[in-house]
Amino acid sequence: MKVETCNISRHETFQGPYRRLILDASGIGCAGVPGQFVHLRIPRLDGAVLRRPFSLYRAGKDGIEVLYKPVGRGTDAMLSMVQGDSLSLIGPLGNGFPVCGKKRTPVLVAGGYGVAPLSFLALTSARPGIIFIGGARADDVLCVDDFKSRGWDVRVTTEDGSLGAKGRVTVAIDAWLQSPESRGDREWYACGPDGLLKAVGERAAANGWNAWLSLDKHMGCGVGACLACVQRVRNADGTEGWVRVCRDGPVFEARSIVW
Amino acid sequence: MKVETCNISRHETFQGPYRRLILDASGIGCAGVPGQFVHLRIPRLDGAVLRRPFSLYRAGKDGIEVLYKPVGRGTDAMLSMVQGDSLSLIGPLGNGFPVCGKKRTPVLVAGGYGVAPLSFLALTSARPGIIFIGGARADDVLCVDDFKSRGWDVRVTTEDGSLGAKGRVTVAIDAWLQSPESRGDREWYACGPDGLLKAVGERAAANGWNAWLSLDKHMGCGVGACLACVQRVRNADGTEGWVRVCRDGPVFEARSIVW
Amino acid sequence: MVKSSSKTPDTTAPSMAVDIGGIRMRNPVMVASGTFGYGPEYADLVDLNALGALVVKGIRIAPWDGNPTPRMVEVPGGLVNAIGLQGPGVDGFIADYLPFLRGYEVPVIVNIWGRSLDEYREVAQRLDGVPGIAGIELNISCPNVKEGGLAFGTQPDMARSVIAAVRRATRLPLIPKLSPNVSDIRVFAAIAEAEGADAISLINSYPAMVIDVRTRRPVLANRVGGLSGPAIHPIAVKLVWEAARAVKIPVVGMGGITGPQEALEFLIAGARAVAVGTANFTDPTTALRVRDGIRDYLAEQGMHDIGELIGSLAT
Amino acid sequence: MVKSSSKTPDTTAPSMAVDIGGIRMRNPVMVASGTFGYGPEYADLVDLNALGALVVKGIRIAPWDGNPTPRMVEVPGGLVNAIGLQGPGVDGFIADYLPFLRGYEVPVIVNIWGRSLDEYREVAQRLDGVPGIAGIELNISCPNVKEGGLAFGTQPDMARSVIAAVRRATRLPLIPKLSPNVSDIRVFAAIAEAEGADAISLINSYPAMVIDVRTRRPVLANRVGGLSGPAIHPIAVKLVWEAARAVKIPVVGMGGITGPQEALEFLIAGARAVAVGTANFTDPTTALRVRDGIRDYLAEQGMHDIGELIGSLAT
Ligand SMILES: Cc1cc2nc3c(=O)[nH]c(=O)nc-3n(C[C@H](O)[C@H](O)[C@H](O)COP(=O)(O)OP(=O)(O)OC[C@H]3O[C@@H](n4cnc5c(N)ncnc54)[C@H](O)[C@@H]3O)c2cc1C
Ligand SMILES: Cc1cc2nc3c(=O)[nH]c(=O)nc-3n(C[C@H](O)[C@H](O)[C@H](O)COP(=O)(O)OP(=O)(O)OC[C@H]3O[C@@H](n4cnc5c(N)ncnc54)[C@H](O)[C@@H]3O)c2cc1C
Ligand SMILES: Cc1cc2nc3c(=O)[nH]c(=O)nc-3n(C[C@H](O)[C@H](O)[C@H](O)COP(=O)(O)O)c2cc1C
Ligand SMILES: Cc1cc2nc3c(=O)[nH]c(=O)nc-3n(C[C@H](O)[C@H](O)[C@H](O)COP(=O)(O)O)c2cc1C
Ligand code: FES
Ligand code: FES
Repeated sequence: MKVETCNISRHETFQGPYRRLILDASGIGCAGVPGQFVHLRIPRLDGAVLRRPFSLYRAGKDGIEVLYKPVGRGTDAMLSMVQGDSLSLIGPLGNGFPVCGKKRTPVLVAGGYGVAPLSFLALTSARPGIIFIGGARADDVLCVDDFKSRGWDVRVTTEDGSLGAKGRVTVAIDAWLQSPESRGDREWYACGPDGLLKAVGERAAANGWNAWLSLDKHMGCGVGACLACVQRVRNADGTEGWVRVCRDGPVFEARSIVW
Repeated sequence: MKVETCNISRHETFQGPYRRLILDASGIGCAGVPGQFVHLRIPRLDGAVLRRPFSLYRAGKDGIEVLYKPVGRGTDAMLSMVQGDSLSLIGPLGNGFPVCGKKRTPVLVAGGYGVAPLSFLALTSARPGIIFIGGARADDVLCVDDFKSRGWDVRVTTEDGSLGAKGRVTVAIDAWLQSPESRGDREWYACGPDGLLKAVGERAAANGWNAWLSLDKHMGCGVGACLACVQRVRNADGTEGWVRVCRDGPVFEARSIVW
Repeated sequence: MVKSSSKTPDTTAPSMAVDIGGIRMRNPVMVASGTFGYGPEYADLVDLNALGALVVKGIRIAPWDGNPTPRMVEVPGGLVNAIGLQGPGVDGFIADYLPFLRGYEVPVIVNIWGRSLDEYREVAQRLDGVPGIAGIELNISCPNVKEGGLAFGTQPDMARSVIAAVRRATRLPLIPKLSPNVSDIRVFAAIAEAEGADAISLINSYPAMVIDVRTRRPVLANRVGGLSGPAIHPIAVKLVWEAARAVKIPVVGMGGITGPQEALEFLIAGARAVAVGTANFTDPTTALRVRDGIRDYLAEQGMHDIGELIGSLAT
Repeated sequence: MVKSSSKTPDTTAPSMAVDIGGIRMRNPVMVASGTFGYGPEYADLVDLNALGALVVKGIRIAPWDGNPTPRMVEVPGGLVNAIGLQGPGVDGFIADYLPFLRGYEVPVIVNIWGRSLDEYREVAQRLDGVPGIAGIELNISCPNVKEGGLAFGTQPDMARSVIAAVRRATRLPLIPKLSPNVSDIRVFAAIAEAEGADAISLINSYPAMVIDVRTRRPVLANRVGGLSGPAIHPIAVKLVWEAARAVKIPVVGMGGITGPQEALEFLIAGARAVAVGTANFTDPTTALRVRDGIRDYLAEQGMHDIGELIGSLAT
C-alpha cells in the first residue's frame, strides 16, 4: 500500500456512459491483484474531503486501469480529467479474490462496473469458466469480449432485453442451475449491487459452494482507520461483528455476510 | 443594473501578469460608463460564495472588457477560464466618474490595475490631459499607448526604475506640481492603492481642486445590501458616517474621505 | 362547461402558500435578514413580489454605526461577517425604506435588535401599527455586537425576558430568531413558544474567527464574526429538525441554502418556510431558483400542497 | 572550536518541540482521534515517528459495536460521521494494538469514553501504568453515542465530575476534549483546568444532519452525526482562541486542518499543538506537510522556536 502521484495516460469512453481511465501508477500497478482497489483523489473537486474507491480493471508494470461510470458529484467531476493531469492514488487496497480451488471451475457474476475486477480475475485465472453479466441495458454489459477471447462462456442478461436474455442476472443463473451443465465443483465470484451479491450467495450456499463477493460500501479512509465502510458478518464462533470492507475485504465469503 | 450570463469572447495576456478578459455582455456593455464595475462570478471556484469586482476597462454594444491581475484564490482561478466559457456578471455597478468641469483639464493618477477605468475615462474625455502612471516594475505600467494615441501627456514612474522615472508616482506628481505647467484649473481622477489615493487627495485639496478617487474595498453583495464595503466619510454637516463603496461609490471626492 | 367564465384550474401546479404565524406567504422562500438590505438594493435584479417574504436588515431604536472594516472575509464554503448591525434606526427605516416597500405586495418582516430589554421593547412598540409591516423577527442571536445580541440568545432567562417583553409590546406576528450557539436548541424553541411567539427562525450565523497568518492579526476588525453559507448547512438542518419537533409554532429554516436541495432538507426536517442568506451574494436569483425547484420537486413527487412535504422526514 | 566533537548547531532549523501537559513531542502536529485508527492502518503510508503524537480511536472499558451503517456522508467542505465509537475495548486495545505501537517512539495518546462516570473511571484506571501510553484524551464530546458522550461535555456539572473522577484514577497526562456545542467554551476550559487536567483539546466534530431529499430519510443510520473538516475551521479557531486565553494549561487545536495555513491559525490563536483529522482521509501525508509548513513559516519569519509563534495573535 502506498500513496502514489501519477499521471493520466489515457482517458476515454469505454462503452455507453462508462469511461476507461489509464494511469501510469507503476508502483501500485506492480503490486495490484484482481479484487483490490485504489482510492483516488479527484482533481479539482474543491470542497471534497473524501477520495473515491475504484476496482482495478488492469494492473501491471505500466500502471493501472479502472472503469467507471459517472453517478454523482465525484464521478461527474472525473469526466473533465484529461490526459496528462496528475492525481493521487492510494493502493493497492484490500485483499484480492482468493485463487480458485484446483479442481473447481470458476463461476463469475457481474453487475454494472462489477465486471471490471472480474475481467481482471479472468485474465489471471488458470482456466476459463462461466460468467453471467447482467445490466439494465445493453450499454451496461461490459467486457464481453475480454472473456470470450479467453474462452469463457459468457451469459448476458439485460433488464430491458436489449442484449442477451431479458430479465435479471438471477434468471440466467437459475436456468443454468437447473440444467445438468451446472453440476460439478464450482467456486463463485461476484461483484455488483448488494441484491445481486445476496442472490449469488444464497444460490452458492444452497449447493455448498464458496462464493466470494466483492462488496461496495461508502468509504472514508480506505485503509481501515475510520470504520465507515463496515459490514456485519457472522464470526466462526457464531457471534456477529463488523468487518471493514476496505481492509478486511472488499471480498468476503458469502456465508459470513449478515445482510 | 442586471444579472447577465455571458460568454468569454477572448481571454489573453495583456502585459506581464495582467490579463484581458473580453465578455459578450452587451446589456451591461451598453449601460456601462467609466468608473463603474462588474461583479463577476468566477466559474469553477467551488466553495466560493462571493463574486469579485472588476472595473470596466471598456464597455459598449459588443460587451465589456476588464483587465485583471492574479493576486489570490479567485483571480488565480480566473486564469483557467477559456474562450466560450459562460459566466455570470452583475453590472454595471456603482457610479461612474463625474464629467470633468468644462474649463478644467483632467489629471489622472493610476496605480496597477487602476489604470483600467482611467483608460476608459480618457476614451470618453472631451479633451486630453495628463496622466501619471505608477507601478512597482515596468510590467505594472499598463495602457500607456491608450493615452498617448489620444494625445495625453503620460508620466511614468516605477519603483525599481525599470520604466520612466524611478520612485513612487507621488515623486512625479510633486515635481510636476512644483513646475509652472501645473498651473490652471484641474480636476483630478485617481484609481489605485489607498496610499496613492490619499496622497492624490491631499495634493488636490491643498490646491483647492476636486479629486475623484475610485476606492477598492472588499465586497460582498456589490449592490449595497450587505454593508461590507463601507468607507468612513465626512458629511456636509461635519458629522461622520459610512458610505457603501459599491453603491454610493466607488468614486468619491477626496475631501469627504476619512482615511 | 357549466360556467364558461371559470378558469380551468391548473391541477398540476402544487400549492406553495404557507402561513407563518399569521403572515401569509405565496411561497415558503424568504430572504434572510442582512443579506438583502431593505429591498431597493436588489429590486433591479429580483422581482420582490416573487419572494415569500422579505426580511430586512436588523434595526434598533436609533441609528447604529456597526463595526469598523474589514467586515467580511470569505472562507471555504462560506463567509465570516462582522457587520455589527449598522443601520438607520427604526425611524430612519420607516421614513427612508418603508414607503418604497409599500409599493410591493411581498410581506415585509422587520428584524429588530437592542442593547437592552428596554431598547428591544421600544423598537417593537414603534413598529406596532405601522402600515406595511407584516411581522417582526426578533434577533437575539447576533454574534457581532458586544451589547445584547448573543447574550440574549444563549441564556434561557434572558431569552425568556426579551421575548416576553417584545410580545407585550406588539400585536404583530413575532418570530424570535434563535442562536445556534447553544447546547440544546429545544430549550430556546420551547421558551419562544411559551412566551407567545408566533413562529421561530434559525439559524443565525455561527461565531467564528479568521486569522491572517502573514500579519498574525484577525482578518476582521471586530476580531470575531459569524460564519454563514454552505459550511453551516448540516448544522442548521440538525437544529431545525430538533426545534421543529419541540414546538407546534412554525419554524423558518435557514443556513447555507444555495439551491432547492438544501431548502428541501429544511422543509422535510420540519421547517414551514426557509430563508436564503449568503447565497443572495453569489446569485441574487437564488430565492427564485429555490422556489421553482421546490415546486418542481412537489410535482415530481406527486404532492399537491407544500404541507405534504413539511416535516415529512421518515426516521 | 574549543571542543572538536561538538556538533555545529543548525542555526537555521527552528525548534519545533512542545510539551503538552508532560507529553514531550518533537513537533506540534498530532493526528486526531478516530481519523487514524490505532496506528497500523496508516503505518505503510506515514512514518509514525514523524508525528508529534498519535491519538488513537476512542475506546471504552469493553468492546463496542458503534452505529449501524451508513456512518459517513460527504458534504461541501467536510463530512458528517456517526461511527458511534466502535472499538475493541481497553483490553482489546492493549492486547492487539499496543505491542505494535510500542515499536515506535511517537507518543501514543489514548482517547477514552464511557457511558457512565464509573466506566470513564475504570478505563482510565486500566490504562494507568501500562507501558507505551503517553497520555489520555478524555472524550466528553462525542455527538454520536446516546449514552454519555455529548451530555458530559455540555453540562458544566457533569463535565466537572467526569474530569475529577478520571483525574483521580490516573497519573497519566490528562487531556479533556471539549465539546464545541456550548455557549461559552471558557467555562468548560476553566473547569478542566480547575479539576487538574494537564491540557485540553478542541474541537470535536459538530452535531449535524444530512437528509436525502429523494427518500426523505436521514442519510446516516444514526440520523445525526458530527460535522468535521474545513467547514468547521473558522468556528474552531474562535473557540481555541477563547479557550487559550481562559486557561494556563496547554491547548490542542483541531478542526478543519488541511495544510500549514489552518494549523498556523490555531497556533497563533494560542494552541500549543494541533491535530489533523478529516484531512488524513484526503491526504494521509497531511500531518507531515503541516509539520514542514510550520517549520518553513518559522524560518521565514525569523523565529527560532515554535514558542514564539504560539499565542502571538496581535489583536
Ligand atoms: C471497493 C469498491 C470498488 C469500486 N469500484 C468501482 C469501479 O471499478 N467502477 C465504478 O464505477 N465504481 C466503483 N465503485 C463505486 C464508486 O466508488 C462510486 O460510484 C463513487 O464513489 C461515487 O462517487 P460520486 O461522488 O460520483 O457519487 P456521490 O453519490 O455523489 O458520492 C457521495 C459519496 O458517496 C460515496 N459513494 C456513492 N456511491 C457509492 C458506491 N456505490 N460505493 C461506494 N461509495 C459510494 C462516495 O464515495 C462519496 O463519499 C467502487 C466502490 C467500492 C467500495
Ligand atoms: C470597485 C473595484 C474595482 C476593481 N477593479 C479591478 C480591476 O479592474 N482589475 C483587477 O485586477 N482588480 C480589480 N479590483 C480588485 C479585485 O476585485 C481583487 O483583486 C479580487 O477581488 C481579488 O480576489 P482574489 O480571490 O484573487 O483574492 P483573495 O485575496 O484570495 O480574495 C479573498 C477575498 O478578498 C477580496 N479581495 C481581495 N483583494 C481585494 C481587493 N484588492 N479589492 C477588493 N476585494 C478584494 C475578494 O473579493 C475576496 O472576497 C477591484 C476592486 C474593486 C472594489
Ligand atoms: C452579511 C450578513 C449580515 C447579516 N445580518 C443579519 C442581521 O442584521 N440580523 C439577523 O438576524 N441576521 C443577520 N445575518 C444572518 C442571516 O440572516 C442568516 O441567519 C445567516 O447568514 C445564515 O444563513 P445563510 O447561511 O443562508 O447566510 C446576516 C448574515 C450575513 C451574511
Ligand atoms: C470518522 C471520525 C471519527 C472520529 N472519532 C472520534 C473519536 O473516537 N473520539 C474523539 O474524541 N473524536 C473523534 N473524532 C473527532 C476528531 O478527532 C476531530 O476532533 C474532529 O474530526 C475535528 O477535526 P477535523 O475537522 O480535522 O476532522 C472523529 C472524527 C471523524 C471524522
Ligand atoms: S473506509 Fe475507513 S475503515 Fe474502511
Ligand atoms: S458590497 Fe455589499 S454593500 Fe457594498
